[in-house]
Amino acid sequence: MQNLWLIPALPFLGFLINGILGKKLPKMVINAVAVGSVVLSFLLVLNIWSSGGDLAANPIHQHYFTWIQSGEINIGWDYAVDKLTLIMLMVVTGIGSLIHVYATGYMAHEEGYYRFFAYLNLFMFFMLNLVLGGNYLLLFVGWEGVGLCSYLLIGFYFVKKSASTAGNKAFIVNRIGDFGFSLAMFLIVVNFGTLDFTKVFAAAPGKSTETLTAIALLLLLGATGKSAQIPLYVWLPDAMEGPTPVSALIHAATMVTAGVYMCTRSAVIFTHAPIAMDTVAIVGLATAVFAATIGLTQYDIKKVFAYSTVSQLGYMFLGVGVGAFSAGVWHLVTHAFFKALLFLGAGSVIHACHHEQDMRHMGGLRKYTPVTMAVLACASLAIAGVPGTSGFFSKDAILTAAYGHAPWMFWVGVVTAGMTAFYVWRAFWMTFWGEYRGHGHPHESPWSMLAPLVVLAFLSIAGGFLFNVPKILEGMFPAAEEVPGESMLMGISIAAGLAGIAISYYMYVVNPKLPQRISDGLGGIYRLVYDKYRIDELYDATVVNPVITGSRSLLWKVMDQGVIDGAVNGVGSEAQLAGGWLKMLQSGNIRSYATWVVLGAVCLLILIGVAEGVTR
Amino acid sequence: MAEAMQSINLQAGVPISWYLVLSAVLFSLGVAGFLFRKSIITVFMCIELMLNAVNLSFVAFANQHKQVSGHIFTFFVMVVAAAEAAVGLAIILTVFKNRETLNIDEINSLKN
Amino acid sequence: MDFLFFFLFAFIAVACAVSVVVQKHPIASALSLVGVMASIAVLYLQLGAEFLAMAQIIVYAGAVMVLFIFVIMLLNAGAESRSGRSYAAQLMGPPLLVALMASLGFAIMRGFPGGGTVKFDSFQGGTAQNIGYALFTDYLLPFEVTSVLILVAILGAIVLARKEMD
Amino acid sequence: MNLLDLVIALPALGFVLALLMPRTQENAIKMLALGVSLATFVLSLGLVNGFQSGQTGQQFVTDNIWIASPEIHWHVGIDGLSLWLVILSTFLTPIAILLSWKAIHDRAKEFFAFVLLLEFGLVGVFAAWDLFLFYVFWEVVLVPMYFLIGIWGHDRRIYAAVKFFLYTMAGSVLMLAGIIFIYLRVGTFDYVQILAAISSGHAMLTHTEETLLFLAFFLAFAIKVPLFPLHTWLPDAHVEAPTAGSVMLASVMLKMGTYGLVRFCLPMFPTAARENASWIVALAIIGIVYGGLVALVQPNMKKLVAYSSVSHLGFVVLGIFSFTQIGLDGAVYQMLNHGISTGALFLLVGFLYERRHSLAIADFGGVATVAPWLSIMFLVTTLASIGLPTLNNFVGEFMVLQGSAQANFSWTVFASLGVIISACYMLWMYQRVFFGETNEEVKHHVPDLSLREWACVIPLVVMMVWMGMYSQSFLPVVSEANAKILDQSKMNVPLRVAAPRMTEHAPPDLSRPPVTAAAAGGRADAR
Repeated sequence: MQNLWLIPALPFLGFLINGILGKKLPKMVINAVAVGSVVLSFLLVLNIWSSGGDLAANPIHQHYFTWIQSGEINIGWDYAVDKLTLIMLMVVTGIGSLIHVYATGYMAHEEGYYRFFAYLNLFMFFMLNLVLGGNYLLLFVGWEGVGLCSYLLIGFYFVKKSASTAGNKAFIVNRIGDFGFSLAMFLIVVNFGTLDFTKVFAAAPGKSTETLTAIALLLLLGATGKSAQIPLYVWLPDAMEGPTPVSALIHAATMVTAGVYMCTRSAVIFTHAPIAMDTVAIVGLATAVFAATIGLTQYDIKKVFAYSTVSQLGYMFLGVGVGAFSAGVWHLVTHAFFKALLFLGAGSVIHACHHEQDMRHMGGLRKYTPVTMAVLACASLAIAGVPGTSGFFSKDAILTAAYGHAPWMFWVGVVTAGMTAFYVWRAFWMTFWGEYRGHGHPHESPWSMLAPLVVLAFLSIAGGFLFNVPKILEGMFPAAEEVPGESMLMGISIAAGLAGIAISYYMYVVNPKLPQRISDGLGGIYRLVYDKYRIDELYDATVVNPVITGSRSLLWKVMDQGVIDGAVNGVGSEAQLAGGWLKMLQSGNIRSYATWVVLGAVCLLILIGVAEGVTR
Repeated sequence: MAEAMQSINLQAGVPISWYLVLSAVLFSLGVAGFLFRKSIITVFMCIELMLNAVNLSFVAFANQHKQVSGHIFTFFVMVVAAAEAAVGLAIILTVFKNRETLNIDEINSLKN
Repeated sequence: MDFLFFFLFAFIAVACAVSVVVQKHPIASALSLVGVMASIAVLYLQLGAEFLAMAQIIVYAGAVMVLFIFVIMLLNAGAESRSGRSYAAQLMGPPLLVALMASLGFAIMRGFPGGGTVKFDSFQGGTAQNIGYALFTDYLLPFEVTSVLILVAILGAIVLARKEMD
Repeated sequence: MNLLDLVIALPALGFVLALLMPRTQENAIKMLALGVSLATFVLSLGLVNGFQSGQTGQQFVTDNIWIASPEIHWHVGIDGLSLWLVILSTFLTPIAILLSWKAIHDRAKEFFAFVLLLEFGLVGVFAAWDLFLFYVFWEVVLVPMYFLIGIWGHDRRIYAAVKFFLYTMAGSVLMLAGIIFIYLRVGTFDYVQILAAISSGHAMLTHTEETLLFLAFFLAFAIKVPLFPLHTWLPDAHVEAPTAGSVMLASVMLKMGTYGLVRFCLPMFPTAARENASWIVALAIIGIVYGGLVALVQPNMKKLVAYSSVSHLGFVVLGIFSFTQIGLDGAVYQMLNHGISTGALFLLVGFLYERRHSLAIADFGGVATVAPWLSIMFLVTTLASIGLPTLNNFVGEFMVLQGSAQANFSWTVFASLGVIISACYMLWMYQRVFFGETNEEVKHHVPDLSLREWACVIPLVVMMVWMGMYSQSFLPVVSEANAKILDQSKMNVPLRVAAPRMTEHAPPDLSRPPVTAAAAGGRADAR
């Protein structure tokens, strides 16, 4: 496979065509360009998958041109493919293709159809850049680029203020993460003199632990931004303002997992920095629990899944943090399947209910949308970790590794797994069981939307067998420690998942009055959780508002206009005072001026005379 | 001064400095006219007077150094004076047309 | 003889110059100025500048002064009005003039204590031939530039004096 | 008379021609100005073509005596540092002319003449190799800009113009004093000879003299840049200036300051530059953060962009005084980037002003609905300005921050905050102007881009992408020139450790034992 550049170039071409000419093109052409370019990329990836058997020994590395060159620092536009990249490529292009197909149906009646697909293709371009990049800077290109597309797509309905605000929030919070990422890059260059993955990783073991810890922690800051971890997770729930296919593709399956990919990619650095590893694990675990509790209380179906995404990403970080990199990536892949499916299914539900997102106005949809219900059931089983489904394998791998690292992490993870199963199934029951509580007549979605769902449903169930990631990645990462009593741990986590499902069934189908009583009983705590712990308000009060009011009143009005300008104008008014006296001389009368000239001439003459006298 | 007067030989000719003194006197008179007269035309004539005074000193120096350069300078001054007279008088005409006055004290738009 | 000549025309020149300054009517000033110029022309002759003497008569006393008189008559300029004042000129003018004259005189006396003397016919370098030779060899470029200057002056005068500015 | 002389002379010629044309022929004057500036641009491309990389020192040199006593030369030439700045000037002038096509109604003749005069001065500043000639061009630039602001500006134009003039004059007078001092000491205004004299020790500057001279030059340049506490003239000047004035001011004129720092302050006063680097960098970083924070709360688009310039140019100064190859390269590249992207921002803000006759952000909203292409172009420019990879500013900012990280990592940490803040203020403004409901005024008065406006925007956008994607078209010659300047500025200073250690947070080692010895030696020789 010689032309790696074609893989991102094709969606980029699609972006150019649809972006520039899209307004005048018929929908058929737009579809063909948008979907076709991504599917072609997918085929190219498949080609590598099938032909490049020995990637572990001979990773593909292609250099196209020098991007930045100064002194001894040389950063090229390089694409590289190894096993890890290949898995990411499969996920990105594969799920990307499915979601593109889905979107042709979902977005059919939207204004700015071409714009949507142009953005989507641009996203594919940047995402592929992210995973293909052969050095940190190129990864960063994709990293920022997907952030841009996320911004554009969240703010797709830009007339709505909440949408554009959510877009801004996403971009800016990501920027804070990127601040860490870029600092990490600077440190890498200072210490390694290069950003190429191969060179950096080859040299990393020889560097001091402090250096590597600093780099790893800064990288982690970057990852928390992109992958919505504590403390920078706040943008992701708001990002649900975007169209649902976007939520599925960007905010569930691909972009948000970039942080996990980046940490996995930097495994060498992380493994040599134990403190950073522990931090990753704790951040991941904390996020998983924290987001899961919020997920328990939400009524907006997309918000539920959004918090679920945050929580699942926390799992992946937990996996990375405890050293089970391949398990983290495995969960990344399976999560991409079932979470994309959850979102797309949710999209189908929303579509069916005439753009209603509140689950309290749904219910009983199993009669109207049987296919959607079936596929969502698959996804919900997978995320709950029911044995045999894809989610089971990856989640179990992570939890086992966590037990090997520190048993308390395992127990927290199990509780989270239970909560996950509970809130996902809660959403399922509220949507499909009971009586329809909404308006209008719900209707099943067109086949262009359902077909991708079916494919994804298959993958959600069977993905664990089809993509045995730890086996594929064998040898890339240090092997996880053997954990005694593995089957018992497995049993515990399965039990937690099943318990979650059962409780949700009891609370929302058997005894629907119960949840209300529980929430009333909890009172203030429930409100706090329902309001997402008021973290947004906290950030507003401690960071955003002080910065804005401080900048306005202190820096601008006092400092800039008061102190600095005041000082300058003070000098100016002194000069004006002196000028006032001198102004008297400027009478405008020629004869007065002439008198001054004569005075000057006489003075000069006398001066010359004095000078003469002195010299003689 | 008195010593200088005594040392003058009447047969030797007029001392060069006398010409210069005459030039200085004429120049000062020109300045006086410039300062005290109010008619713009008279002021202008006083300028010509000053130029002539300076010319006289040029020619006197040329005589002393027996060189023609001083004459050339005077020649150029004349040329410039002629040009200046033409432009200056045209300006006076325009000013008069606009302001209806020749009194320089009333032509003070340099201020403000 | 030279002395007599010098004193006579110096006296005329100074007298006419005083007249230029003190006459109230511009036309009288102008005529007095002609007198100054004519007497200076005579002094030029004495200094051996025959070409300049003629030029002085023709250009100054002739052309320039005629121009002045034209303008005076065109504008029908009468005796100057008494309005307007310049405190600076009135207060500082007289002492300044005295100081100017004193310092000039001092400079001349100090700078040329002995000096040379001037006799009629003592210098014959000022003929038209000599001047012409100098003008067209050493001073060719300034001379040519002068023509541009005059052209500009003519154009400027025309533009300024045109009836309507548009 | 080589190509460079021609590039300098052509705008001057155009200036004279424009003045000679009758003022009624407005269109002919515009065409003339556009034609001359385009021709200059095309000629200047010849400079790129003929520029020999790999040669140190300046090229396209003309060195004739201009004024005999004191001996001042018409000594012009370009090296890798000035090459792109010259191109930037010639590139932006036609755009500035084109964008004023409809906006300027009264005194069009003088306006376009002044723009050409401005170009003349700018190209001259970057090409001059004689200190006095440099000073002359430096002041030549001041005059047309003063009038552009003062005559064609908005309501408070006189205040802004005078403020602009006084600030810059205050600095440049000190510089003139410095130039004269150097002349008296070295006996020439020729920069090459001065550098030679200084590096060989013949100039015999004492430590105090060198510091004072450095400060004199530095102040002039820092005001122009403008560095943090000296920046308050900039927002006023920008807000009041006509669009073309803002574009030229932000894009090219501010670069005169940073160019001067690199060209003169570093090589001529290496010791003083290094000794004073720490507080200058501190000011630069304060400027980065401060400019960003103040920009955040501006209610006026032009003021916002102006404060963002303060922030961006802080990066340039930071890169210069990091004294690293990559930092200096990045600083120079950032000058060009800022010229392109901020120029484009002012241009687009100008377009909005022409439509809505307001600069207040609050008067807009929902522009994206009625003028999609305008919004897209604005978005691209915004993204370039906040340093999105693949667009130009990213490359420059990355290099600058990398350079400062090599000098002192804590600098980078603080300066990087500016990158976050820039996203905040630009996107917030973008949201308020372009997104949301379209108000009635906007709906009726804001059409999409016209053909002429496209012609202004497209070259800039193309450059943003080009410079962001393929910096190798520009950087190699810059690197060569900077390597030489760094070399000159290393004189008398102990070489710093080549591979910096990450853990050290102390300022770079600035002790300078060899200086006094070398200077004293030089003095002894001379006597």
